[in-house]
Amino acid sequence: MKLVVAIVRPEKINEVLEALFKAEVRGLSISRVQGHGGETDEVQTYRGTTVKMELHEKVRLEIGVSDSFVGPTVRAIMAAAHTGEVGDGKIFVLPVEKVYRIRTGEEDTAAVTPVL
Amino acid sequence: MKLVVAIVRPEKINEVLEALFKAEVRGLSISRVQGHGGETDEVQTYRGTTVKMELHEKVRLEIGVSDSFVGPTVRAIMAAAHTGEVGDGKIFVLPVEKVYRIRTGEEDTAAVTPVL
Amino acid sequence: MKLVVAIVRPEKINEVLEALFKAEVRGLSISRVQGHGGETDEVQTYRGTTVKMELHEKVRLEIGVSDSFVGPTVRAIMAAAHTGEVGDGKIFVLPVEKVYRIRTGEEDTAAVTPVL
Amino acid sequence: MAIRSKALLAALALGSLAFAEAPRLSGADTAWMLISTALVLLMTPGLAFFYGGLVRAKSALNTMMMSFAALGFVGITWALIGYSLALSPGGSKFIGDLSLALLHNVGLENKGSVVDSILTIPHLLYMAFQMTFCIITAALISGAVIDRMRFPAYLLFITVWSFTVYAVMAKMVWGGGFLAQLGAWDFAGGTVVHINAGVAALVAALVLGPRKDFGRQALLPHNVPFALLGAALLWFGWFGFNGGSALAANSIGSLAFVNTMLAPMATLVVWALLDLTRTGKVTAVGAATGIVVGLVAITPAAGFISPGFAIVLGAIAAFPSYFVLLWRARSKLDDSLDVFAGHGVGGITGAILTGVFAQKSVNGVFDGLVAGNLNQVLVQALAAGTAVLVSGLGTFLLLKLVSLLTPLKATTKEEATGMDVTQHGEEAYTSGEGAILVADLPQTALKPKPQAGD
Amino acid sequence: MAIRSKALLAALALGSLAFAEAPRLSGADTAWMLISTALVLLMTPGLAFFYGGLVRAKSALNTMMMSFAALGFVGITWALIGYSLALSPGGSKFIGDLSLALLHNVGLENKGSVVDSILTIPHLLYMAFQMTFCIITAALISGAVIDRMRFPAYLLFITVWSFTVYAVMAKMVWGGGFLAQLGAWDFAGGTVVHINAGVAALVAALVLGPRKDFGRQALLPHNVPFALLGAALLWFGWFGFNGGSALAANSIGSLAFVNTMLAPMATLVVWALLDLTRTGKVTAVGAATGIVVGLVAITPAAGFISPGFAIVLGAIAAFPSYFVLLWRARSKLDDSLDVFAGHGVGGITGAILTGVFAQKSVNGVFDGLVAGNLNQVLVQALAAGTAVLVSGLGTFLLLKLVSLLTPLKATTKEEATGMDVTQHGEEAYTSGEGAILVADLPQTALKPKPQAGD
Amino acid sequence: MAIRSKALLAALALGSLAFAEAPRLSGADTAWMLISTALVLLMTPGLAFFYGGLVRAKSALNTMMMSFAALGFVGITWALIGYSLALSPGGSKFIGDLSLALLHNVGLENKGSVVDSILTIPHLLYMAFQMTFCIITAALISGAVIDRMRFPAYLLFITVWSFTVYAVMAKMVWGGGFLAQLGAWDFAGGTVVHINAGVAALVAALVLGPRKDFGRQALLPHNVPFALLGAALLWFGWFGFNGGSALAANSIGSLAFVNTMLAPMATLVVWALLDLTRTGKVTAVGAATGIVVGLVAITPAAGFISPGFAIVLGAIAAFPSYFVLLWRARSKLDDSLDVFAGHGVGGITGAILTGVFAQKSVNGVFDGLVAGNLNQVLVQALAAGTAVLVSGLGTFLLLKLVSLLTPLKATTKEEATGMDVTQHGEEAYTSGEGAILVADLPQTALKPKPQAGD
Ligand SMILES: Nc1ncnc2c1ncn2[C@@H]1O[C@H](COP(=O)(O)OP(=O)(O)O)[C@@H](O)[C@H]1O
Ligand SMILES: Nc1ncnc2c1ncn2[C@@H]1O[C@H](COP(=O)(O)OP(=O)(O)O)[C@@H](O)[C@H]1O
Ligand SMILES: Nc1ncnc2c1ncn2[C@@H]1O[C@H](COP(=O)(O)OP(=O)(O)O)[C@@H](O)[C@H]1O
Repeated sequence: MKLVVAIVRPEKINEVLEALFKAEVRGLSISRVQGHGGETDEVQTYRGTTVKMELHEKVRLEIGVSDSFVGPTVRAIMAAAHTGEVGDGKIFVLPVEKVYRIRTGEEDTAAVTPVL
Repeated sequence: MKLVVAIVRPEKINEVLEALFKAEVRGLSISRVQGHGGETDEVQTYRGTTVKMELHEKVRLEIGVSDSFVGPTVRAIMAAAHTGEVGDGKIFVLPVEKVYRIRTGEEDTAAVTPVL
Repeated sequence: MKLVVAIVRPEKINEVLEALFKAEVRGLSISRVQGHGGETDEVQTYRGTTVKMELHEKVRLEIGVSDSFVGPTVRAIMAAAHTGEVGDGKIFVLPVEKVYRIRTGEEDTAAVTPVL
Repeated sequence: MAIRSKALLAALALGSLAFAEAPRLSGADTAWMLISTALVLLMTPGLAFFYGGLVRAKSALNTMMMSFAALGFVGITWALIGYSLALSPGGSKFIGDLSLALLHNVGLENKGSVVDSILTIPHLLYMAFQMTFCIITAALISGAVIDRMRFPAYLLFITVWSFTVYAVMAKMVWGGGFLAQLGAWDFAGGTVVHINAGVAALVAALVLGPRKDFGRQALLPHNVPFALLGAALLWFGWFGFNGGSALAANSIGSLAFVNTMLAPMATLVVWALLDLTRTGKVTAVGAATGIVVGLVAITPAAGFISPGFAIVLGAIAAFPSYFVLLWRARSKLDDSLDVFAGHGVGGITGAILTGVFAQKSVNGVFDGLVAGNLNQVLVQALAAGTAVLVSGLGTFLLLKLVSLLTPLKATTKEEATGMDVTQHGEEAYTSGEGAILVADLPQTALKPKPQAGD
Repeated sequence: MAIRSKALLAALALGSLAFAEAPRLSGADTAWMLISTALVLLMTPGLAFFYGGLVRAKSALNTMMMSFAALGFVGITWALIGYSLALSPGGSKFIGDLSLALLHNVGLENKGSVVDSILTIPHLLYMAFQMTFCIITAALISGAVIDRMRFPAYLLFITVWSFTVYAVMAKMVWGGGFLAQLGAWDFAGGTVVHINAGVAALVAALVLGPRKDFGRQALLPHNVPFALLGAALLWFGWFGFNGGSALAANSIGSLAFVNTMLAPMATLVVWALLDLTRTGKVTAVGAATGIVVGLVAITPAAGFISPGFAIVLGAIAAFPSYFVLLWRARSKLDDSLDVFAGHGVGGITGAILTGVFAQKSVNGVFDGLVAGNLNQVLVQALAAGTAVLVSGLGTFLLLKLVSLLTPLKATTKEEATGMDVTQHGEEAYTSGEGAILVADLPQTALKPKPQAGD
Repeated sequence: MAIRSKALLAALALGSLAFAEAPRLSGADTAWMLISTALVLLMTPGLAFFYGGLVRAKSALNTMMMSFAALGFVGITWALIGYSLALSPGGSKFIGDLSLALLHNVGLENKGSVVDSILTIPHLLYMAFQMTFCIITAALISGAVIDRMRFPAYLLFITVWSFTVYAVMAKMVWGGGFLAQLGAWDFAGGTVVHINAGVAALVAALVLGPRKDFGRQALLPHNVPFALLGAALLWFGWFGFNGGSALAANSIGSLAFVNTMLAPMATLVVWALLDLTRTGKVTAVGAATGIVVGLVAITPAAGFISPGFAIVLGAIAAFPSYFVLLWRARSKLDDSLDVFAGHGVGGITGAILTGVFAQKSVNGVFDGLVAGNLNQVLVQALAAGTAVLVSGLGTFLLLKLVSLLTPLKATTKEEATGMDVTQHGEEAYTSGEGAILVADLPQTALKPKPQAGD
């Protein structure tokens, strides 16, 4: 079991979701994050106060998959989230020791195999 | 050391917290996420625009525990977050190499043992 | 490769960011979380309803680093996020199996080495 | 019978004789009543924000829509039939006739109304001014049923309620009906609007039963600034509500207006001090609530008592509502936004204190206890009691009736998901993530980009 | 020529003879027009919230600023030259002269205006009242171009548009110009304001082209309560817009005012029922939209038709806009906030129904179809058609002109980042995380704490 | 002495002789003053949103409550004693007597006020109108101390400030006192309200010292739309503030009203262009600020100068405030919401320009520099200087006094946690997660469900 954590552009999230669903990856959670990387910072001004915004809006995906799904998942994200401009984001693959489906108590692979 | 990551229903979060505290699990962080899984999507309409909402509000718990606490933690969440309806969520147990308590510099088990 | 996950005080985040940038750590993502630990809960009242707020505002950092950077990263956070009061937060170091940079497809160390 | 109407009263208060012959249209009074009508209409959106800010985000739109919908459904009903049943000169002591239905005989002259003897503005405008009262009264009730009442059932309920329960109350008090003849005074609607809405809310909360999370989870305000905005708009609109109830830009109108400033100010101060002594902190939700309670309490008395007594009345009025509100939150009663504690209790307090502080030397018409007329207090109490009965009974029967046609309450599953999504198919605040345009849209919509698929 | 002006009309409606000699200043009318002017001014911020709530958070400020900027740029332009070109007594049938430019001859007496024969308020106040109409008309257009039009280009566009396209339309209808002579009636701006803005919006949407995400992603309202607040403020302000268009606190003003309550109420009810039958759910965005459409439709008719017909007009007006709106969302036309469906279609519906429901017995001036005067319907339609042509053509040419001076549209990259950041250097909602004070601040700013470094 | 009062002036401006005998109550003037009073009252909630939107979310309620609290504490204080000390006909050149305390002798006739010679509305209404000025002046100060001043200390401070510093300023200028006798003119409160509040704010900021994060972290607006809403409500209310200061629905009232439209429009345009040239972007916060600065600057001049000069005045007024504001942000002075830059500087600019642009031909009473009367400029400057001294000194002493009774400033720990939680025990926006109902609630509250425990 693995946990795929990906940081992508907000404007790309819907395309990423479609790509994942096409790849049969249906279980996931996302959240808004702010990220810093190679992007150039924008300057903002509020009355006299000028600030450099060092963080940019991103969306974080968290996807628990069985090992065989890691490849397709990563490829789907890579393809859909790509623009080629600095700021496209990252994908991290983390090892997972155990997964439980709260509703059924199923474990591991069974826990992440979608209910049909 | 392990990191227990759980996705639960927002309306269950307070019950989950109580169950965890009862189980002596006092250190944790939560955040709002949106999840996709087996839930049926709702349709929403804004003026002429009709959309399928593929994501549902969930709450994500992140709990760093020493190995001996993994069991109780998972059981507590399982019990308190359960409704039996699709959408109850998942629990992931991840390996952790090191934990630090910023205030004291304590490491690992000591770092997650609550201050009394 | 490692993923450093840190929970810090919101009022400390800008100092933490500066410390990280000084330590050449430029790639990271942050998000707002609510945490529970040893902090004393505040009581709030809304009309007749009195509640104990068991969660406190925190900020979560997620930093993917090559092994050699784990030390500097942890030290930078420790120093900048420290107040000595209960509630300073935690740092977790998680193992990572693979990292990809979406823009270039670069992997692992290359993927987290900032573009210059 | 119109002789008891608040309007005539205001007129009498001027001790004017001009009213022997019919009054003439007045540009000044028309100007003031035009703006007053607009102000009272604005109160209903104000209420939407006052209520909407106090609920959870997932029910914010549902709560606001319960007020906005009243603007349409109750408003039109009033024009078609409600006004005639409530305020036509004819009919019985409890309900009007249909002589003014469909706005028949409601014209641009100051003729044909129940207050003709002192009307100096177009009859049509008087009808519109009264309409805004009916709308907000119905909307007030929603505070007790938000977050669980099915929206279609709610629409049916307030629509019928407006031309039955409300019409009866209005006729009895302002239409020269039973309570007017009894000698009860209600300047701008303490009985007709606030006791009426407060009791109806109490009954509705009991009939529907509590929300599934009530008493088990903390149901907290999602946006307190909205509640403050609502309170501000309510106050602003209330100047038309009370000041306009003189139906003229005259001294009584000015008195009512100024008392509408002073009383809630006093309530706000007392409320803040109660907060401070009880919890050590002055709360914003408390401030908003205190303002509204003070406004409710001064409503029946606005044009009848001196400014000094208005301050006293406002200060006193804080206590009963404050403590009923505390008790309610600890009780099993899910009057979710405390309509009863605020409007019911506040309205009763105001109605009775009107009988205490009224002075003929001020209002030109009747004395209260402070001027030695104990009897007036009893009459006021009797009127309040009658209102409680009529409103309570009427609302109960009506809700039962509606429940025969369509279920009143949403399922607990719908509650858990949130009323905005389940009742309105919308969310108050959306980010658009994971929202996929559905098929009946241009093809492009389905495949965001040619190459997006692989 | 002023004889056709809405104002005189209102006067005539009173059948007053007093107007043989010049009318005198009236305190009551002045009071009403002062507040009416304030109310109409408030509509533009109201529009900012109505529009701003319906867009994504990353363009909220840009959308709101498009309305707020009009308060400054269009307002000053109106005072300097727009008023004179639009409403000076002289000039041609299509455009005024410069006799009132720079507020020359615009004084505190009721003299020198195009409506002198019935003006009972200071000329200066009349100019200010008309100014608020020009401002909101320009701001209305923004709904079609938000989220992609470069802000400097927008400023240039509305500034010039206000003293060209708007001035011509105003002169033709209210300045005793071409359409007035034709016998077309527009009480408060169905043609000058709504058809004009709606068509200009349509053209602007076509000239700019759609947003890059349009039709591929769901672009959802980030704050529906703001849209409801906006609708409420618009309604509140509209009482001054229509009621004030009588220029007096008289019966016609009252009629216009009450019709401005009844029509949108009817539209709201019908809109809710359409929602209910189509999707099973009454939507909040729909309610807000319905209110505005009803207000648009009653505008040209407000002082001309009976309250009963106002309800009918409001009810009818829901249909065309409702369905054009549905069609538009499925089309390739990115009139982002449906200015055309709401104001263009609603305005045309209103203009024509004015010709249907008008009754001399009510307005004292002219009859419509219901009174057997079919011809009026044709005249109204002809006027609407003319407005469509003039506004469409003028707006098109002007946009082309502006595009020669500065690009109209932001880059897709800027769109993706969000217009608030790229056009205004601000975000609507900031948490301050990761915001570093920049160097030109006191040194302390750079090193938050001595020891923070290590 | 009342001869110098702004009200009489407005009257004189009409060149009316009627004032030989006492004026009669006027319905039209009453209608206008009723709505004007409501409008000015609405400004304080407007200020709450203008200020509240500009602070961080964790201090939003604290900031808003500082305005709302003034509605209660300052309002009641004014009725009890403030009005008498400020505007009773008797007393000295610097402070009134107690003849009108407790609203004694403040009745429904137009008698007993300092402006009797021209009062055409109930004295009680005049008192209420003046009350709203005192309330907002006190609330304005809060912008300098939000986010760190302990709430109880703030309550005590503004309550006493309102019947000391404010009362003295009002008496000197409007009560026929020192500055009035000097020949200084202040139509609607440039000196009494804005210079007064701006200087008091400056002193308060210095006495309290900066917030711990000031100059080290970016403290950004959490909700810019709220700031825009606040600016809009302030503008709307300001029409009553300036227009109502004529105390009548007459030509001077209309002049003041229209100038209150034109000046801020000009300031908004100039401010936007300054933004554009300096940063290449027109900011929304800048627009909101520019509007308010323009409103401040026109306040003392509103009824005295021609509309053309109002535009010029508004345009000029943008510069000093704009640059003081830039400087302040880089300084060590934590006048958190720039009350001094906006109201202090803007008020001084307006006061002096009043002496420049005033024309007897317009206001009927006095000439300024443009009419060759240089002396008036000096008098205005002298008055402004006096106001700076009185307000600065009085505020300083009062704050020191309060600090003896209770600490003024919250601890840095409380600041870090947020003032909403520490001062009010509330959060502006709550999701309810992790909020546990506490023990004094029904048992069910503690164990959400029987089986939840295990
Ligand atoms: N080392 C990292 N750990 C966690 N998140 C990162 C890391 N590096 C980048 N990110 C996230 O990815 C986003 C884009 O990364 P960036 O380096 O700016 O672009 P690119 O990946 O195209 O070089 C950042 O805004 C941040 O959210
Ligand atoms: N593979 C996964 N990785 C991450 N989160 C998941 C995954 N599967 C489900 N979730 C989260 O759990 C929630 C419920 O999962 P779902 O499959 O819908 O219900 P159930 O677990 O009852 O079958 C989802 O909304 C999502 O937030
Ligand atoms: N075991 C844990 N797992 C995840 N987050 C934790 C854990 N313990 C603490 N935290 C986070 O760290 C924050 C501070 O921890 P706390 O124990 O209160 O202070 P300290 O670390 O100084 O003892 C908490 O609010 C929570 O967000």
